[in-house]
Amino acid sequence: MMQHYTEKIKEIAKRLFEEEKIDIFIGYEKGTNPFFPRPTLISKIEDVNKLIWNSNCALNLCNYLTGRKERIGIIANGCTSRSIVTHILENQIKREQLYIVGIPCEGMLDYRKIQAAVDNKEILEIKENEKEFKVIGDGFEEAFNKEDFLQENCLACTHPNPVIYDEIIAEPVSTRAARPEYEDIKEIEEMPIEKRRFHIQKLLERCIRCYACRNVCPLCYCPTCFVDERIPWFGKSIDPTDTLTFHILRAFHCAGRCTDCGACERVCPVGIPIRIFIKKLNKDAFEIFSWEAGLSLEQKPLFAAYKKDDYDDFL
Amino acid sequence: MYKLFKKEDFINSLYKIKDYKIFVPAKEGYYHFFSPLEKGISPDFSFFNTRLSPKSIIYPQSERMFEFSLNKEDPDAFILKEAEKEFPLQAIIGIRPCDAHAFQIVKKNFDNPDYKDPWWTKRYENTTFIGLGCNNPRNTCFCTKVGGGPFSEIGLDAIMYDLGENFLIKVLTDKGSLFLKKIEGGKEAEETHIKQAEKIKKEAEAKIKTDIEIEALLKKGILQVFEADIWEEISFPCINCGICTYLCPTCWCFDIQDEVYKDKGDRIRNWDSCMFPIFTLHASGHNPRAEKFRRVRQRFMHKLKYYPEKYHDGVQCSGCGRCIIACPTNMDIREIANKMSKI
Amino acid sequence: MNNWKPNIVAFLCNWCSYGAADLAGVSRLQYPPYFRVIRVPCSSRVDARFIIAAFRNGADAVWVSGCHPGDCHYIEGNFYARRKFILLRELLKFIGIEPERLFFSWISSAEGTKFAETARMIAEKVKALGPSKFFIKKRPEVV
Amino acid sequence: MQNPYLPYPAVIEKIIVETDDRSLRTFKLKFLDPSHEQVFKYMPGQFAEISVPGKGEVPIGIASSPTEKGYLLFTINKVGLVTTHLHNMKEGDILGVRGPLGNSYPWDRMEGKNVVIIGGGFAFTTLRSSIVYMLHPENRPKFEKIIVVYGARRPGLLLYKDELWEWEKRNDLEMHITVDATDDPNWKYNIGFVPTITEQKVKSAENAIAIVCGPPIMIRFTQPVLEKIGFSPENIILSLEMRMKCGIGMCGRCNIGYKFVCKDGPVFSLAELKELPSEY
Repeated sequence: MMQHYTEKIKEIAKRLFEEEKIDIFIGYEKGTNPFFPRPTLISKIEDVNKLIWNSNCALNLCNYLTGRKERIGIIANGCTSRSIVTHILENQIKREQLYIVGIPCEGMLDYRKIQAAVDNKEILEIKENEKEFKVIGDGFEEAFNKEDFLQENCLACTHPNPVIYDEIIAEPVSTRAARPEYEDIKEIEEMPIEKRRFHIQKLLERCIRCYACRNVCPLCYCPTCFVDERIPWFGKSIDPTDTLTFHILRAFHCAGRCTDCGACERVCPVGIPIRIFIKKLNKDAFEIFSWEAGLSLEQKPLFAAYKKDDYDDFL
Repeated sequence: MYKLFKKEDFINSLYKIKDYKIFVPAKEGYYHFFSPLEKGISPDFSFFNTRLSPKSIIYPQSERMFEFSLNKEDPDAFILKEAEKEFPLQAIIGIRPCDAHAFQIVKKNFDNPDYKDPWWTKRYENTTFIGLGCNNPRNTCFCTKVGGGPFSEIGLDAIMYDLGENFLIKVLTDKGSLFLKKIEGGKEAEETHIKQAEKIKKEAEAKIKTDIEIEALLKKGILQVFEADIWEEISFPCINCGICTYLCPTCWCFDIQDEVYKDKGDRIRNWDSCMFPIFTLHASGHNPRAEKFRRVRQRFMHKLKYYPEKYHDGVQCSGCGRCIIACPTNMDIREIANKMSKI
Repeated sequence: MNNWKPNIVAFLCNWCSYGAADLAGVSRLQYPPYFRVIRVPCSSRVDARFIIAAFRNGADAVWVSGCHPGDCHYIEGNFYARRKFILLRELLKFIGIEPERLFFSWISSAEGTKFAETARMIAEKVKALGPSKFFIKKRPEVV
Repeated sequence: MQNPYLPYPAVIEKIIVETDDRSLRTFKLKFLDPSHEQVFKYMPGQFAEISVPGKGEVPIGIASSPTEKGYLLFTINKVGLVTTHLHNMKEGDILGVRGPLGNSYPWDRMEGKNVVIIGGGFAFTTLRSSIVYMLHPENRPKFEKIIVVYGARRPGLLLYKDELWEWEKRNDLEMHITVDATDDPNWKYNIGFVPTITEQKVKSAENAIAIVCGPPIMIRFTQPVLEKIGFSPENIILSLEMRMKCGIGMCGRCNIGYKFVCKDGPVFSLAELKELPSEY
């Protein structure tokens, strides 16, 4: 099935170049790390054969659209397409610039779970088919079910099919969950306050402030991020209070905009489950305002709109 | 001088050492980190390598350099004083040869004829490096291509060979022998052990097959590589985060920031990254490296061209492969080095 | 009764709540002197960074007050603010800031009494809670 | 061994507002500990990090000449976090000076030569230091002719005005002061851009070295003029500005190619710059 997707993407890209509908095509190419296929920009028709698609293409390609002027072909699964909707609503890219190749998504593999399953042996190659994938390394091969190794956000994905596209490369897949579930967030919410503070402080302890979670996120495109303002809002050292300040303020900047693609959690070099903050905001946005980000170009984002009878329990 | 230790004896006696602060590789969550040896921390010497390099043991990510008072009444208000801190004797047990080699590369920056960085040099001098050779280098390792090797002794005070149940320890320096006197239970090694170790070393070296054209690259002119039209394409995937520079054992760039709380102030040194735009942003708004491709070019030019040009001692990379493993967009230094050497 | 005096930062919208504070003063209504008032053009001008900066600098509580939804001098300012504050309040509670340290209210410039009562209520709650000890940035905890 | 990051405490003795828009002030600093002055041996062209506790450090060219004992002069442009705070400081306040840093102008190579000094805008600080140094009786004989071209956008933006008028009267140096434009009827000196005035006043490159300091645009237009007159790249000396933190070649940010502007510079000859990547 993955092989089928890859061929389809190449075909479409080739056609788009031939019909001169696009100047560039943004997708993935095979790199040297099977868990992190390399985002790539194809500008010549002969390079379309480099394009691939597999269950590790988990970075949100919308991140590469900000401010581009060309006509762009881009592949987009559910969460990426929703980020593209948000990008268009926030005037970072125009709809007419884009030719979106929709991909019904089966969910992305969690490389940390896979590494743990093979006791951290080096994996050189991954082959996959419909339901299974096989990891190959020096002197060992092992097969697993995709279902057992999906990323957290993919397990509870409510919109695997692209919400916006010019062409879709396969039949839409069935949705995993009718409505988003936030059990892990409820669990933290119900912790007594001291335990919750300790849980969050322990969780952020290893953060090295490399800002990969911010730089991989398509929502974070401010020319001068609040992190880099000349008169800073928080200190630059790895002081725990400053690290916590960064993460909650960054999460709050994504409130009502995050499509839970999981890229931030995937790139964290020390494996922090960093999504709990933004997932808490997504939970409240859904439960209080029944809001999910990036579902339609007609709907203004959460904080850019209001209803007179919005929930209001203020004094 | 070789000594042989039963693994359990070696590990148990580590707990008994009092006058050294011991760092060992320990698993926490998905990754290994060098952690201080205390109750509850069990060293795992069957690890591949730690996720973060051991550089933070000598060169902490955030360090208080100076303190000062901002209270006008104080006699020495506004005058900076070096922050009081001790530099205890410490030992890193199980450091991989590539990371030890990295400290020698970084030493050229922090300990040079013109200036010595007081904090880095003091901590470095008080640290004993007990290396653990790599029986199974990986595909992302290329230490042999940059002047090192799975059993290289550069920057080590002793090197351990993992012979299965035993560690064969080859003492290399006085610092090493001084430390090893603290470990009980060692006995003289026999010829067979040393032969076995040699065999393991040869096999390990043969396992490193990755091709990276360092010699060809060193011959190329700096301007030639700088002005090549490869950089826009190479830099496209990069998201300019700090993962590669913060995980890299040979990256040393830093930032200095002042912080004030009420009338007490601190001057703090933090790690910094050439990947961040504000690294070179002038107060006037001018930024010599404003575009992403310039920053990506700077990183690889510094490691593979500027450092060799300045110190004439090989590249500023020890081949540990952390940046290849951790980069979210698969910027592979080996591929980029080969592109640079073929322009 | 301990004589500890809480330090409460109050962001008051210029057109309504700031007026209500004036009215309370003019009408000699009594309320505790623990409030540091910051006048803002509209409640929606209060940014998450302001509230977090207040807690980081040691505020024992933060109170944001604006015009009643529908009466905003800028027509829709407080409508936007309302959504923002609900999510922010939940997030700050989630990370460990006690709920009784963050108050949002709508008080028009005619409601001097409501202002004084709300101020007294907030002061009481905060005094009961005691000084804030969490999420305060002191000297950096570094080597 | 002195910690290279520890500044010497100094007190602000005097603050002079240099320009009509108050964006540049000259600070006269005095070391609190006289022994520090002995250690602080510098030559014109070098800079120092001015340390403002609580705000940070800023690299500023030393405007005083080593021949002026007992104090240091720094002319600071109000542009960033630290410099803005500096402009709010008062006489008597304490701050720190760290240095001297970087290399200086090539004084040994300049001996026995004609020295052409070309300055623009507020980049006249280390050039003032050089002129005062050269005009000192012990040093003047070491140099042949001294020609100075210094310009600013308008008269109110010229630095060290009193000294300029004095130098203009002296016969042991050729002082050409210019402004891009002025509507002041009794403006006695040149009107015109620095490169244009340079072309008119600097006749030959014979046995001469030129030092050029100013905004990038001025340098871009002055360089071809000097080359046309006959200055070879080795004899065109520039002083560059880069974002800096440590000032001692360790923090890695102020590099041009493999050279650090703080340690291998800030003074470079055009010949040296031509061999380095053009990214500054």
